[in-house]
This record gives sequence, C-alpha cells and structure tokens, in this order.
Amino acid sequence: MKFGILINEGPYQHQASDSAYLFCKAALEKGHEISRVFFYNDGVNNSTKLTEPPQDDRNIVQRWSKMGEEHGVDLVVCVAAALRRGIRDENLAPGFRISGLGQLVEVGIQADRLVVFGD
Amino acid sequence: MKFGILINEGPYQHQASDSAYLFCKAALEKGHEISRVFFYNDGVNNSTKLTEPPQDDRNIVQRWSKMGEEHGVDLVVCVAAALRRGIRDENLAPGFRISGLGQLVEVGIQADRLVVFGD
Amino acid sequence: MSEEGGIKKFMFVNRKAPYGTVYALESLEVVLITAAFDQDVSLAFLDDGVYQLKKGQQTKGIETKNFSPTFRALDGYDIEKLYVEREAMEERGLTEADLLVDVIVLSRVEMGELMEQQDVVLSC
Amino acid sequence: MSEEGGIKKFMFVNRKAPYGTVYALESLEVVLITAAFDQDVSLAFLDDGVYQLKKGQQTKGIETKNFSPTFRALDGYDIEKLYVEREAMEERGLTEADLLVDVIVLSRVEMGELMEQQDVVLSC
Amino acid sequence: MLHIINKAPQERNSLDSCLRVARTGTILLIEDGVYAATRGNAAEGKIKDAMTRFKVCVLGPDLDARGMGDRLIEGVQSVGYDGFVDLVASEPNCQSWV
Amino acid sequence: MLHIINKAPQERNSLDSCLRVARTGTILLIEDGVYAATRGNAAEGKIKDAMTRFKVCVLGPDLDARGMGDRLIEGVQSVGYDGFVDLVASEPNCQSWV
Repeated sequence: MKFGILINEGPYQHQASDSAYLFCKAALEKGHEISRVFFYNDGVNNSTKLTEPPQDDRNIVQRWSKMGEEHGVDLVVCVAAALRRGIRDENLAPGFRISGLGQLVEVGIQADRLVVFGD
Repeated sequence: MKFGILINEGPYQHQASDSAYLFCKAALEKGHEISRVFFYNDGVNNSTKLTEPPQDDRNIVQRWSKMGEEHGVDLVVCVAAALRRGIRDENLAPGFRISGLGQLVEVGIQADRLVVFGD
Repeated sequence: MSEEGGIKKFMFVNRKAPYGTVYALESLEVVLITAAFDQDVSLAFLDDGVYQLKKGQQTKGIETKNFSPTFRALDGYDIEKLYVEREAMEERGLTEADLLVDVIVLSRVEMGELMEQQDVVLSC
Repeated sequence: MSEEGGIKKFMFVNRKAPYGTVYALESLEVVLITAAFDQDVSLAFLDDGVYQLKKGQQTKGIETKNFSPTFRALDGYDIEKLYVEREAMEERGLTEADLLVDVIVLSRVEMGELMEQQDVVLSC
Repeated sequence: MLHIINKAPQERNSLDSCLRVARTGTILLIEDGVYAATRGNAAEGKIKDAMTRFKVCVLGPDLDARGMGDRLIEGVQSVGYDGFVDLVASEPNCQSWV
Repeated sequence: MLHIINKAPQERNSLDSCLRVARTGTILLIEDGVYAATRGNAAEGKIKDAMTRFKVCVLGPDLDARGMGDRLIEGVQSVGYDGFVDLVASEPNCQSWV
C-alpha cells in the first residue's frame, strides 16, 4: 500500500516527527511504500542541516535524511512555510527538497492513505 | 521597572512571540526597562536571519532585531535549545546573541518581574 | 469513500481558533491549492474552529494580517461546502448570523457520518 | 515574596506530560542550572505534570532518551522541594507510591498559596 | 498575583487549572484565552464566578482580532498592551498558565 | 475510519471531540493520548463507554515510555508501530484529531 505522510510540527518540541518517523520505518519494513513525507507548518524545521542535538539523544533530521537516501522516500518541505521560518536551500539537509503545496495535494490523490502527525 | 521576558515558541506557529513583542514595545513606551528577552525551547527559532515572510505579513525576526538595536534590549538565545533546532552564529539575525541558560536565571534574579510567553 | 474518475473527497477539519496559532491560516492556504486540482473539497468547522468564521475580525491591534476575508473568496474557487457543527456554535454563543459566509449547519451525528465518507482528512 | 540577601524564590510549574512535548525535559534543564545560583528553588507538579514523576518509564520503543532518572539526582543539587497537587494525582489514578521520588503532596488550596509566595514562576 | 491565560476554555484545561488552584489577584485573558470572557460561551458561568474572587481582565487587541469586541461579559475589564504592562507591574508576581 | 488521538484527556478536548462526533471504526491512542486508556484515569469511564462503539487501541511503545504499561484498561489492545501501520491500512480512511 502507498502511504502519504504530513508532519506539522518541528523536531524535539513535539513528538509528531518521532511518531511519523517510526511509523514510516515500520511501514517500510512491512513492504509498504512511503510515497512522500510532506513537511508543513513548523514541520519544515525538521529539514535544517544545522541541528546538533546532544550526543545521547536521537538526531531527528539525520534520521529523516538517511531514510530518504536509503529508501528513496521523497521528503518535501513546503516552500511558503519554509520561507516564513527560515528554511532555504542553504541550510537544507540532504535528502530533502523544497517545493509547493501542490505536492501535498498530489500525494493525497495518489497515495492510498494520508496520515497526519501534528500537535 | 525592570522586566525579563521568556519566549518558548517560534515565530508564526504560535502567537507567543507576537504577544511578547507587543508587551515589550508597550513597556518601553511607558519608560520601563526590558532587561533581557530570553529565547528558549522553539523560541530560539525567532532568531534565524533566513526567514522571509509574505510581504503583507509582519516580519517577526526583523522586529526583534530592530528592538534590540534601537533600545539596547539584550536578546539571548539558549545555546542548548538552539543546537537542537539548528540555530547557530551563521544563521543568527542581528541583535541576537547565543548564550547559556544561566542568562535566564540571572534575569530572573535581577529583573523585577519575569513574564513567560508560551503555547 | 468514492473515487469516481480519479476524484477524491478531501475534507479539511478545522478545530482551532485563528491567530493564537497559525494552523487556521496555513490550512486555508492548502485549501486554495487543492481547489486547483479539481477534487471534491469540503471544510468542516468543529470546536474552536468555528471562531475562524466569526464576522468583524480586526487584527490591527495585534499587528497580524486578517485572513478571514479569504473565506469569502472560496466561492470563487468553487469551494462551497463549508460545514459547521451545531453544538460547537452553541457552546460558544454563536449563530449562523455571526458567521462571515453561508455554511451548512450539521448535527454532530451528521458531521461524523460525513467524515466517514472522505478519502483524505486533513487537519493542522 | 521574599528577597532576603538577594535570594529569590523560583518555582518551576510543570503541567505537561513527558515525551509528547519537550517542555518537561527542557524545564528540568533550567532547574539544574538554577541550582548553581543559590536560589530558593521549588518544583510544582500539577495536571499532567505529575506524569513526569511516574516510575518505570521505558523509552526504548520510542527511541527517545528517558530523562526521568534526573529527578532522582535533584537531591544532589540540593533541590528538595517537589510539590505535587493531590487532586492531579487522584484524577490520574496515581499515588505517591507510583512516583520516582519523595514529594510533598499539597491540596489545591495549599498549592495556590505557595505560588503566591514566589518571586519568579517559570512554566514551559 | 497576576494569572495569565492564553488558551480557549474548551480547548485546554489552563483556565480550569488556574481557577482550581489560584487564590487571589488578577486573571488576564490573552490570545485565544479571551474567548472565555465572551457572552454565550460555555465558560461564561466560570468567569462570572471567578469575578467574585479575582479581578478579571481581557487583552482588548486580542478580543478585537477575533471579532468578539462587542460581546465581552459585563464587568470584565478590557486593557491594551500598556494595561497588560501595568498589571504585571502592579501585581507582586505573575504566572503564565501555559 | 481510524481515529488517531495524541493528547491526554484532561489537557485538551481532542478525545472528547472525537467521541462526540465520530461514529464507528477504531480509535488509536498515541503519544500523550495513551493516558486515557489507563486504569484510574478520570477518562476511564469514557474509554469503557467508547469500547461499546469502537475498537480501542493504544500504541504500546508510547504507553511503556510513560511507565503506564502495567495499567492498561482491560479490553484495550496494545499495538506496536507495525500494528499502527496495519490499522491505517485496514481501515478505509483515517483522521488525526490534532
């Protein structure tokens, strides 16, 4: 089955990004496809390559980058939400791309399910 | 009177930063002193110089920078919270400085009131 | 659940008040984009979400853009299905006359049944 | 309100559960720093905040650091005033035996009176 | 003590929590908290009851932003940001029920 | 329909809102939402009532993280992230009550 994922909160402050990541990991392990992860609202903050969490904590941004690269998951950051919050190509982590809201609607149409993770 | 301000949420997602700014502006106009504005939790995201909100919207980061420069308000971003969220000197807006949590405790001790703005 | 000719039913569920958080505004931005994809779009207003439609919003004092006029423009995008939960209005002392646009008022049971018919439910 | 010898009363009010949001963890980080400033520090646990002190937290499954042992370390920082609202525990089916550390259980009236005596009330 | 509430009464428990625990002083409703002080809201009774123990104020600019300026419960005082500053200064301490 | 709830029952109105409006299907409690399904919580009655209309599940890793693994209400099913995926796949549609 094809899943689309929407993440509305940034890393660390809320559990949304953690829950979404572990959901995607489990879905991939079961042989499902993650068609796209769309980062909206403060969710765009998951894509900055400048984070440096404490050594004994998980690295939320790197985890997403790795999943994008290893499983070809399309990680799309909303351009309008990103500009509001200071995410641009210059601080974008590997594996993410910045694009328009149409990418969210598109995955809503194409995927079998769209799951929202927020506050 | 001397006020200390604590902001726990980032720009745009929550009203906290707006409310704090308008509070500080009113306090300065009344002749009070803003001893320090401390940015903690997602509040650190108020300090990125990379934001570019729509033309018809307020520019939250620039507003703080301007207040810092025109009124000498000390805008301090928590280093630990900033590292978790991708705020560093390289993307720090003018007028802000990154420092430790001790700066929050210090202003709590020195100011007459500490006002918290959060979610 | 219907998928006639590739058209899906998208519902935007609004449960949050405007201005205290950005969700109402950024959700509306998605609605406008969705209109361009020729899908079956509806908006549901529950809980504090009904406040988004309140007439007379004047945001100058909080130095924030008043986005409520956009609800009036939805018509021009062929988005006409705005559903409001009756109980949510009543608990907040609001009536249809307080709202910026024409809406379809539903009981909570009707609202729940409508949700079940959707393909994609978006909430911010 | 007391300011004897420059010592202020700092109270950290915890009303949120752990892990769903970062507030509990980052609030605790402020508490540890405050200890170094020789102030009068107390922690208040109200509402879902009491869950922060629940024994037996095992966070491996959510791949997040379990920070609850830090509450056990507060003693070593001379932070000994942990106040828990009785009604908050009761509404959540918790008793003192469920908590990681020794606490002082207060009624809501006592908690309210204690808050009024503070110089600085920090909440995240 | 000044108690600052920024959430709507039906969405979160911050107003209920404050009213349960707080003893005296002033309650200031800001941001989405202002809805609690509007006529017809399910919280109207709680606010009227609170007015017997507390001075209750609302941040006017937040009330106006939400289009609720004409339905403030009688006896609740509307203040601007300057009044917000005055309240913080005049009460001995303050707490934000975030 | 799969209803996903991620907030504690006393803090926010998301569980109440879902129970008021939702008709049938499955309720999955995740993140802070898991507290609703624990014995002794004030929401226990609501969850037991909901079980007459819905299948009620809880995300086990979130329950364990919060130290509540030993007090799950009888009849509520604990699932892992793989079970979460299965629920989304098996129900025709889903809604997050954020």
